[in-house]
Amino acid sequence: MEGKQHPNYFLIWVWLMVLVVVSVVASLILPKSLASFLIFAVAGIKALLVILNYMHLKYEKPLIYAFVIVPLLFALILTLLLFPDFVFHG
Amino acid sequence: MSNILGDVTQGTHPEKKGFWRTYVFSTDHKVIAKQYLALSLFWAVLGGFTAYLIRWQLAHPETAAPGAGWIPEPFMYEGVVPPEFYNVLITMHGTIMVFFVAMPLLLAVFGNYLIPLMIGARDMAFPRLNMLSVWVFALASLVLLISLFVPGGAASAGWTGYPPLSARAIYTGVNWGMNLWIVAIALEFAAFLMGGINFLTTTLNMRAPGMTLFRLPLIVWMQITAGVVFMLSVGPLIAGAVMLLLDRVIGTTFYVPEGGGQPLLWQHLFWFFGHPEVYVILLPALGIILEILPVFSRKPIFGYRPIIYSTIVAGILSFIVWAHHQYVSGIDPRLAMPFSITTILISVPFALIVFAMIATLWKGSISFPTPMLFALGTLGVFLIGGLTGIFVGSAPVDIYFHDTYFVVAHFHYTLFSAVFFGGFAGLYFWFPKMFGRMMNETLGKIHFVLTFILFNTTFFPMFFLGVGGMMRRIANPMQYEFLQPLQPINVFITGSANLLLISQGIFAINFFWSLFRGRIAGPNPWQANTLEWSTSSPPPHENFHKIPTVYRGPYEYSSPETAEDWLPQNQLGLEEVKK
Amino acid sequence: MLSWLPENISTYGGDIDSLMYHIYYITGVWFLLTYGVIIVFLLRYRRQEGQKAAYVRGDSLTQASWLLVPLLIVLALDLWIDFQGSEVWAKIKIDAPSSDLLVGVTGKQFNWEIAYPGPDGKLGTADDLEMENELHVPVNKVVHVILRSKDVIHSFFLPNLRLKQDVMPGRTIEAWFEATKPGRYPLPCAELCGFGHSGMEGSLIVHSLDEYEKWVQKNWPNKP
Amino acid sequence: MKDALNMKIESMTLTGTGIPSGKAGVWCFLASEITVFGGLIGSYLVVRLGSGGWPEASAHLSFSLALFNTLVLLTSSMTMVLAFDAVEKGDSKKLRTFLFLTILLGLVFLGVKAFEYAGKLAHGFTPGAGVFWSFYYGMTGLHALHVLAGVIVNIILFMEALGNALKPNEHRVELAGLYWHFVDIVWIFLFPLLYLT
Ligand code: HEA
Ligand code: HEA
Ligand code: CUA
Ligand SMILES: [Cu+2]
Repeated sequence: MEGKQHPNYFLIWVWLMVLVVVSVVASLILPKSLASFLIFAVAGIKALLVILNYMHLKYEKPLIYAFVIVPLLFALILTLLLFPDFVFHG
Repeated sequence: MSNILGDVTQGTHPEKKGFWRTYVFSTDHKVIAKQYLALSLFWAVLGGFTAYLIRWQLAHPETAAPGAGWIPEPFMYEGVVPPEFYNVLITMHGTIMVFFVAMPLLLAVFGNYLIPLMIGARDMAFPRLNMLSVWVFALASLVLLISLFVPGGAASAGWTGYPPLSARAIYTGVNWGMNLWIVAIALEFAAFLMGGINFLTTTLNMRAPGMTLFRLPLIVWMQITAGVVFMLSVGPLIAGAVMLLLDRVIGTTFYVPEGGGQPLLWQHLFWFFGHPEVYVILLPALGIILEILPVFSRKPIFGYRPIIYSTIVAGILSFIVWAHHQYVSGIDPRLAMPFSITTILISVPFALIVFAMIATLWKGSISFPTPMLFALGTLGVFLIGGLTGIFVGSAPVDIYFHDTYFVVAHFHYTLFSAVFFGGFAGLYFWFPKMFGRMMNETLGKIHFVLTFILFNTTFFPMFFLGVGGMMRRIANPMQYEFLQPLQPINVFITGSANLLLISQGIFAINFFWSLFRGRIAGPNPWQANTLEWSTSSPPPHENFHKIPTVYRGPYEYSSPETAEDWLPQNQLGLEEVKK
Repeated sequence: MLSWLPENISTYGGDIDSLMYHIYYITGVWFLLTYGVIIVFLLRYRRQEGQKAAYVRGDSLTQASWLLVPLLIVLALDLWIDFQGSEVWAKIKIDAPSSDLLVGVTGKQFNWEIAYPGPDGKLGTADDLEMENELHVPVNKVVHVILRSKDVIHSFFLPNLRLKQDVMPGRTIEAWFEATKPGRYPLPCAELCGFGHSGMEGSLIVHSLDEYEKWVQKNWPNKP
Repeated sequence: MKDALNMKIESMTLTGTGIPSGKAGVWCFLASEITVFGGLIGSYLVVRLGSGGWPEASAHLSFSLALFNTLVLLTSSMTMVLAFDAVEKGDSKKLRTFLFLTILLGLVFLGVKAFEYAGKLAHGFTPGAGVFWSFYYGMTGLHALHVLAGVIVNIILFMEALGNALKPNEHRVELAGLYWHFVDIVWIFLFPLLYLT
């Protein structure tokens, strides 16, 4: 491990817990569309927290970022191009 | 098992091992490549046999195929192919040829054998994972073989396995055969995922000193691009295959419209993988000819870097063309046009590679031993395949050509050129390295001439069939009045195909004869530059006595730096000596 | 090669055919060019005693332009093909003309079920007529076909009309054509649909207008 | 001759990326796992958005069990990373404790999942009950298999840690951790996709 930097693992966990509560509360009290938006935003943040801190992506070289971003991009392209056939069809 | 991810640095092996550890459970990439070679040649024979039965049935429907009388009843009736077995035959033919011949031969054999040698490494980054890969592939082979013999028959929904036909046993009568087919393919994917991870990590991390990325031989670039493309495209299909298997086994309704499922979804997932897959097969073959052309024209590759960039561009583009297989399948018509545009644009990077190959010949000093002949054959045949891809790539034209023999001709021109012309080129070229002996030149030349001519007489007429409207995957063209006038072509094709099959016997003879009787090759029979030629033939365990240091790119032929017309990558040149 | 095409009897078939010819000429020229150049190079530069190959790596821009210029031509031709293709595609698939006649075609293992709406012009009403494998239409009329499937995917293929459309279970897909010549034409299934796929075939019968009137009279004698 | 040390020196002179091979390999594997779940989730999204009417079906899912499982899995990610932390600090006692906890949490997750499945099946919500249920079983099932695989890997590491056999291969705790966190991230998305919206 370069430099022995460490995130505070426990603090991250606390944040994760808080965010779970946020999304649960949102799903209970907010109107549907707003809630969905918030919930997925929160899920994204949770994923980022885990990947950056627990998976130490923060400390990795750009190549490893590519290992994450490129497949996500392709999966996204696939999903988007599926929309016309399954979502917008008559 | 637990040590799969151990580095090679921890996995030094003692020199002496028993028979089992040396030839069967070996972690040596060279042995693994040969194991893959044996498996893929086994499957090539079986794939060729299915082609024979297919062709016989098409030319002489409902008559007994000579030499097939021994196949027992539920499959065939005294040599006659019933329609349900015809569907099994094409399914197995496609599956075998693409997944069990093309992939192992082009990726696993050449990738495994060449990558460590060419980058100057002692082995793969994960030798045990590599061994696991070949054994998972062997397991996949076994499962596919078993699937042929289970009650209900083998998979018969085409190699593309479109649901709902493939999703419910009632539509085909096939039950476990189809399930095992899915399992076999999933295992095959697992094997090649392991291979891909290994190729990429090895190339990233294990290069000899001085071997920068832009000094890698092009075939290594092609192999890792193919590996990356494979790894990124196969995921959705793995998910899709899980869904298909669940549909069949526990009754989910992903693809079954009665339960709200979407048959079209499978097509998207399949082709999202399927199209990149054809480049996974093509790229290593192009890599092979890119290695061979400079050696026998004694000239550097023209445009080394542009070729690399084109390869990467083609790899990326290949992810956004997949729906060209679905123009008429009921996708949103507005979607078809963008896909048609990207499809046709992909000809640009491939055109660059083709032009670069041609420019490499310019002002060369060209000789024509067998590997060169097959390399040129690959180029010539692939050109026809690629150009006819433009026809089917144009959406309106594909309305007519889709699912006709025009497509069958197109993909045999591309696949056969990659797999067999490219594969043979590679085998003739690296056989001396792999087995220490030369293959016979005369037999090789005869083999080439026969294969080249007979291939064209077999598959070129299929374009006419397609233009004439003959559908693919029909067991008996004589059932259609409008196809009956085309039947003489079918008879002609079958005749050629049979001769083509027989002429492969020359290769088999040459292969086995040379294995034991061929002329001793010496380390560098072709006077080539890349690192694999700097060690003995066959290379020792762990490849090099001393890891070579690399001073230059792989294609310095006829360089003004030396009087010779070749300058190996690891040889000190004038500049280095001065220093 | 393209003279093997079956006779075209559809209004838009000609567009597809001429697009095919365009591609044929473009690729044909490239084919001859590349093969020609390869063969010339192979003969001209074959190994000769005492002659060393030129050391050309194609690194400099002037050398690379030998790749780039042809590449630009390829790109231009590609775009040209795309452009023409888009027009034809839009004409066939997107701007369909309004229909003179509606028929329902339902694929099932291993037949085409054809439903005529009858005098009221609507499908799914009492005066519908159902037939197996025979599609009767008048000449020079725009026919819309409502495609469905009862089991697996089939493909509605009319070679002479340059029309092919998969039928997808769970979906309704619409296709259209306008036939220009009376006669009897093949209507095979072009998608593997099981052991009876081979031989799944119907026919398209294009009637002249008065013959069609007779056919209608026969099937709906007391048409209002 | 070439002994381990020699090879080690040699391998250090190799040209490379500076990323340890094991790590590069695992990330490479995860890259293709991303497309597996990406494809699956993408399919789910489009099929769901295209057919409307699923919130009713998803209302039958037991939100509380899933919430509990979410907390379990997130916590297990922390214990896993603490196990890795212990490796770095050379504290093998802590390593064993945290590996054990991670395994335990993984098993709890699987147990709850099994309980949840049993309840659904008992209510007649079989995989064939409609495409929502297909996706429900398909997605959670594939995920559960990944959890199971992770548990097995962790058990192997734990056994080795017990006998102190882990010593030369401690970096594998990090690699197993990468995989485990990835599986956790997948669940982070499955939870809202299936249970919350
Ligand atoms: C190795 C295999 C391989 C390769 C390389 C290709 C390459 C290409 N393929 Fe092919 N294809 C298959 C294997 C392959 N294909 C298979 C197996 C199927 C059928 C699957 C099934 O249904 O069972 C298929 C089917 C298929 C279809 C679907 C047809 C249908 O079912 O209706 C289409 C449609 O667009 C297509 C297009 C292309 C194109 C545009 C290329 C391009 O990549 C070609 C690019 C190359 C060139 C164009 C030549 C070099 C360029 C020049 C010399 C410059 C001059 C060119 C121009 C001006 C255009 N292919
Ligand atoms: C790599 C791919 C590949 C290869 C090489 C071939 C080779 C051949 N194929 Fe095909 N084929 C496919 C891939 C391939 N095929 C696919 C994907 C389909 C679609 C399936 C579907 O519709 O689902 C198809 C479909 C297909 C059809 C259409 C069936 C139909 O739609 O009804 C036909 C019909 O003629 C055909 C014929 C042939 C013939 C005659 C050969 C001949 O060229 C075969 C010649 C045989 C060999 C060259 C092997 C010889 C053996 C060796 C070289 C090893 C010997 C050496 C040692 C033992 C040392 N194939
Ligand atoms: Cu119906 Cu083929
Ligand atoms: Cu394709």
